[in-house]
Amino acid sequence: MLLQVRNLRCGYGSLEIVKGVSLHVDAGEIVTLLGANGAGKTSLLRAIAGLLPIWSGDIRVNLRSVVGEPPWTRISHAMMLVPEGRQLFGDMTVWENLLLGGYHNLDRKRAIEDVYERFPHLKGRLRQLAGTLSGGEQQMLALGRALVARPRLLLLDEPSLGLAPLMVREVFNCIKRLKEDGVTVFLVEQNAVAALEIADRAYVMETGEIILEGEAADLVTNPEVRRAYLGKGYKEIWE
Amino acid sequence: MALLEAANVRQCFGGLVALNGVSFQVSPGQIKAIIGPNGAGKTTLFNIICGLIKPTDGVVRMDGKVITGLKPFQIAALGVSRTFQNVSLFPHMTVLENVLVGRHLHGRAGLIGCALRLPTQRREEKAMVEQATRLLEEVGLAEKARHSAGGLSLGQRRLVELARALGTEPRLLLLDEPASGLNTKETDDLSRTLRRIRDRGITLLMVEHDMSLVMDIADEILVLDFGVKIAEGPPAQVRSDPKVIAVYLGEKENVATG
Amino acid sequence: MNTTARIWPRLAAFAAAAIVVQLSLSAVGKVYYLTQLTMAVYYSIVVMGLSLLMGYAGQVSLGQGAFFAIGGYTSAFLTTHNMAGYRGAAWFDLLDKCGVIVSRKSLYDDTLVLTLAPWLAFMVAILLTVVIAAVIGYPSLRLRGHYLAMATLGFGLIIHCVLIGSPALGAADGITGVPRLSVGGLAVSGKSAVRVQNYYIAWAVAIAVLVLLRNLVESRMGRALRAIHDSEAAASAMGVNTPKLKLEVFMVSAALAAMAGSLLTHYNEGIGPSESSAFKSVRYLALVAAGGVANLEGALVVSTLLVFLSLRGWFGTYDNAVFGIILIAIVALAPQGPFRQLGLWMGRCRTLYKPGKEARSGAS
Amino acid sequence: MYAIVAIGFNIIYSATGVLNFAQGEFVMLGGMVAITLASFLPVPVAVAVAVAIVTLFGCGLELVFFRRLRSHSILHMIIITIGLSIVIQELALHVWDEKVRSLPYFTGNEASSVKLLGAALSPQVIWVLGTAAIVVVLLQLFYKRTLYGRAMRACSSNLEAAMLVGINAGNMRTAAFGLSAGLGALAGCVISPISMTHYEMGPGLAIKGFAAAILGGLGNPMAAVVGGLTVGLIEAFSVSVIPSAFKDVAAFAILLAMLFLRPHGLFGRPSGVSVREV
Amino acid sequence: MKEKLMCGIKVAAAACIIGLTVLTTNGAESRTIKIGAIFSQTGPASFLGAPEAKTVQMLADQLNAKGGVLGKKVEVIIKDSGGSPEKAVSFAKQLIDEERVLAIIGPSTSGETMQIKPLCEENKMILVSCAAAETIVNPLAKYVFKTPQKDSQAVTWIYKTMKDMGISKIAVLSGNDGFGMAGKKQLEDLASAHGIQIVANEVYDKGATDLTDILTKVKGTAGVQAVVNWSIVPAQSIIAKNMKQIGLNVPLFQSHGFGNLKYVEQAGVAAEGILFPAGRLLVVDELPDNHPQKKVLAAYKKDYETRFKEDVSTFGGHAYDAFMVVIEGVKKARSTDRDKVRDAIEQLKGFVGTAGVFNYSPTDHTGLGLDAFEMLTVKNGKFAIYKK
Repeated sequence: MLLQVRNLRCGYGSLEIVKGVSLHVDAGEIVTLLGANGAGKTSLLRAIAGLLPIWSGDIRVNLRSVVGEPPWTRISHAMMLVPEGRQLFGDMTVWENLLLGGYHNLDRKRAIEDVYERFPHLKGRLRQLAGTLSGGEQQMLALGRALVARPRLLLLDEPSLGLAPLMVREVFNCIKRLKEDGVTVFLVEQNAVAALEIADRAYVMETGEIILEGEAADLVTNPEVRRAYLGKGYKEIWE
Repeated sequence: MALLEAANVRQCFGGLVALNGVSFQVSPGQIKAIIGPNGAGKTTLFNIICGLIKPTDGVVRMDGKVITGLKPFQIAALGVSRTFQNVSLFPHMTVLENVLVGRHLHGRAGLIGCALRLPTQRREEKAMVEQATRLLEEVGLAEKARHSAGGLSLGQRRLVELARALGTEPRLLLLDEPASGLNTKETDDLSRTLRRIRDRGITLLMVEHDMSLVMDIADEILVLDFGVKIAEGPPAQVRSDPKVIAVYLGEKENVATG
Repeated sequence: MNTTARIWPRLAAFAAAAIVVQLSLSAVGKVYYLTQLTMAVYYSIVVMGLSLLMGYAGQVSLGQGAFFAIGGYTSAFLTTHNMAGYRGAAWFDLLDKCGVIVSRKSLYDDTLVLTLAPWLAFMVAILLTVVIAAVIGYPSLRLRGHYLAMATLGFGLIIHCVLIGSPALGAADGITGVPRLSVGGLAVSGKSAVRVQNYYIAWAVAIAVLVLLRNLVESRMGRALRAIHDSEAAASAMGVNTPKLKLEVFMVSAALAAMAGSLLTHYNEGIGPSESSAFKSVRYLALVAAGGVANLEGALVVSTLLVFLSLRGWFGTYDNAVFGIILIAIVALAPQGPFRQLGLWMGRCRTLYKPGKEARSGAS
Repeated sequence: MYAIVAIGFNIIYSATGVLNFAQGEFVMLGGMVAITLASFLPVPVAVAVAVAIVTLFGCGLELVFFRRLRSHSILHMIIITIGLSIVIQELALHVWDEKVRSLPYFTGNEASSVKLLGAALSPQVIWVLGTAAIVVVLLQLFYKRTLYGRAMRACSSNLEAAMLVGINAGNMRTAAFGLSAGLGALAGCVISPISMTHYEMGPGLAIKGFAAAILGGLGNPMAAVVGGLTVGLIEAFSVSVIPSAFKDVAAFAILLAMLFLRPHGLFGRPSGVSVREV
Repeated sequence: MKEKLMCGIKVAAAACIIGLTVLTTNGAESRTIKIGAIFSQTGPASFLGAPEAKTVQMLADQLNAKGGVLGKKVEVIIKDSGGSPEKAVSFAKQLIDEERVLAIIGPSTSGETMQIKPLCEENKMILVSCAAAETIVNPLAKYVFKTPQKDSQAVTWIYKTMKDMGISKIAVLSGNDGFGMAGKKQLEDLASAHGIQIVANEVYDKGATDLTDILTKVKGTAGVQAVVNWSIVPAQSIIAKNMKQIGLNVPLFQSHGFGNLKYVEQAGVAAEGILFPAGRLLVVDELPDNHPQKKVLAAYKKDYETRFKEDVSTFGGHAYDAFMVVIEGVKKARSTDRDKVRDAIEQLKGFVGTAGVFNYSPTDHTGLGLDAFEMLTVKNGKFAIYKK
């Protein structure tokens, strides 16, 4: 088990957002976490990455608890989060963004070369400021920056957000390739169909709790998934 | 005549186009819902309507009067009130005080009158407290009036925010994802409450993800994707629109072929 | 909201405390402590004003000392500037006819001094300060955080430079020989004969200010103010005219500073440019912080005490350092303010002993 | 001279979002420590050691007062840096005393002057200008060419993302304080022969440095230098227009005007400064 | 109920602290003579107040070691005003009402002195100020004296020297503090009487660190034969340096505030040739042995420098004079009755202080004549008496 979350509770102020979530990700898997807006997915990811202090529960990476450790130590557990909305260093160049991705990777030159290979698109824009890239390019760069650190576990928060359909496809293809390269992916998505298409397993979250989990292939047809997205009585509406 | 009218509203943040020429109308007395995937520009649209941001291009009219460029409090005075996606209560104040802030527009007492507690101010204050209490009763939170707003559950916060927005006696109420984070029962209650509000003659414009709620109570639905209006019409018409289904549930075919 | 019931016990407590302090000091023959207490109470009015601005409206000002000085200097200038030379000028005659010109003999020789009546000067002082506050506040309050602090600090320094550089205002020496301010049978004056009377005048003014501010905070306007502090966007969406309200509160706090400045100038019979120094403004900030940022009573109590001790020379050459340390200590140890922090600790202790009861946090 | 102080503001502000009201105190401390050391060390060594000591002091300050804070609200930051400013001043008063001190001139003496483009300049002025220039160039190199410098920029650009790629934001913050303190100390040393060192010199320098930083636009060392020079020039120029007693008023008036009209500086881009933004 | 409790706690806390102050303040003892002192030990005027406070403390110790005066020990209560007038007022009231001191020495600055002048006059409290401004003793207040030389006398000295040097057109520079402004006024008032023409007149910030701009302006003014600078530290040294740097090579006159060797050190070689009027404390070694002040000055200098390990300054000297004037008054009156002491001080004649020989009279509460000054110059980094 590469990532294990047990009974995690956290929130903002006195407001509890994540209410006792347990889940796990095994090495080599793509696991996706689905859920409607406000279900607490992003909060959960932020807690795992150490950006949000947790109230109780346990987070283990490679069986070692990382609770209480500051966010910048996560990379020493070979874990990397690509946050929602890309969060690039907008006033720095593409190359500098990649370089900083490998802040702790002494072999960063090679790693950056590998990223060029993966996203040939970026190579032509090394001197450009990251903030001036298009949405799709930014997502590529965000992924690339994370990969320079050579993580074994990659957390992705809504990588398809705000992307044109063509770009969404490219991003998901890329995630599939990552799996082939041995990177474990924990994917939070609202684009359920696309996510389930590439995932091995999936969890469905609603109002801070996991309400459903299982093999991705099973969940595609599970009416509960749609319910979580579209509210009760989806049937009358959509079919 | 339309109560609210947006004409060709465009909004760019840096190089990013959040809204690209959106036009629509809201008729008096209807419940209109705006749906669309994350990042479609729904909240941006709300922020433009209530004056928090000024659109790059286009105008919004209330009763035919252009309101783009007005300050939020001026727009509020014209009868537009709103709730926020992330519930923006005043956490350091009590529930009652939160609703009382909603009554702000309908008070007259100025700084000096307040400081001196003039009789008119006291009468006004008493009336305001009564009205606020009534609003809280309406949303079923009267017994929490003296609790700190920071300590409520999400559902209760949404209700307080609703009561606060109603306190301004709006003609148009903007609701930003009122059901997000609510459980099924709470959502049911909400839908009843919203209908009641509509029946009182208040026009509702809401952004919502919960399709069942939307389909249930909306008179008209506007679908946004990438800042562009892709469909508009009554629920029955929208739900059968293939473009809407594709956008909302994901581009299945594309991924499969990719 | 039954605000009346909440205000009166506090008032009674303050009034009672004031009386108890006076009686006990008189009883032990240390009545002269009242002099510094009176001064301290006046200063606490500035602090309450700043507490309103900082704690309730969430705006920082490092220009309170300047407002204090503008108020004090205006009073001092108008009540000491000899207008005998203007006799015959139309405006002077008009003022004279209105009965607002007073005459007195100079302190050292027999020259006749004609000045504006102190009460009118007092009014003018407050009015002028409010106007200046409006002019400076209008652009300043669009800024936030550090920028607002720097802007008000810059304004304070300008006033300081102007006061020090203006010979008409006594330059570095300030203005002396300010007469007493008398209204009805009461006079604001530092003479030892009227010490007790003045002690109560100061408390009366301070408590009145406290009542007014309390009323304000717990009214329509006060709620709007606190709403701005929590979320400016939401307050605005509820129809609160945020820029106007912030400006008004800025003006109120300036007016209070000016009032205190004017009264203290009459009490001390003079004023010097050090009142407008940046350090004075910082000291007010420290006192607000020490009182608990949004805590008017705390501000009154703490500032009265600390200023009293400072004026007694208790801190010796460490006077400034004490206020610096207070600033640091408050932020580091009790960012909610000492009273609230104390309340939290007490609450925690209570839960330790009575595990069944849940502690209410942040109550005070 | 204001330029170096302005740069100091920039470093801490961009790395931590804190405007350090105690920036001027670093300058004062640098001068004071160097003067004390100069009594038994050669001047260059004394300056070097002083800069090192103040750098450590800056780091220590961050570790002790900022690292552990529970609240990082702007109000609290303002309060605590003002508090530090006062306490450091008072400390300096009690450690040294109220006397005005100065370092000897690095080259030449009090009366020597160098003709430059028709204007007579003290050789120390050349030192100051030279130091400022070198500091700016080195800083640019540091920021633009080294990994550590880039990491510092990353922190100011997007703190959360910086933490996610593994940059220890806490250490960056400490380093920023140290760097800014060290630069302040260096400034304090080079200007000491000209304008002397006094325990109360900090706040005045700080606010003028801030004016310079604002003039240039916060977050840009190059602009800070231009801002610093501009403030100095305007001050000098103002003497011929208004009574020189009000020279400082001119500087502060510029500060206010800038804040009111263009808070993002002459060269900066508008960003989270004014209220009208969502 | 809870509110009431909190209020009760606050009130109790307030009462406790006030009670504490009451307890910790000692009751008055009649066996000692209490003298109050208000000095600006910290703050912008600390360069005045700090040596003053040290001096007074030292003198009191010395006096008590010798058995005091009239058989009573002297107790000095020193308050640090930080240069703030309102604190000076507060302290003066304390010293008058509570401590019931015999006399108040200080304050250091004229601004503070002016604030408490009426207070002392009304309460019949002897005030011996260490500040220089003329307004302290003019208009004359019955109970208010001062020890520093008058600005007008210093100015007279400067103008006289100028006349001897054949200078008639000068530039006047002054700092924007009380000292600078007072000097500026005297310079302006007395100029015409001495046939001097002020062709440039500038005021600068007292904390200024670079005065090149102003001096450039002066240099551009036609016919300037000398510069008079009236300010306190650090501008005094800066002006000397800047003048040399921009090549403004006319004589520089400074005020009597230049009275500390430190300032010379700071100006370095630029200080050479500066002219300024001052008391003889600074040139005590040059004085002939038979000079009346020699003994007093040498003793004070030696005592101060051995005890505090720092150079003596004229400011400390003012406090020396103020303290000794009060003690002399007590000795002469053979009483600690305040009015008698006041009368005695007013009649004090031929008292040798650091600033000169004091001769007070009912019309002169400064007590010093023109002879209190000596024109000094800087020679080889040391003060020396200027000889034509």
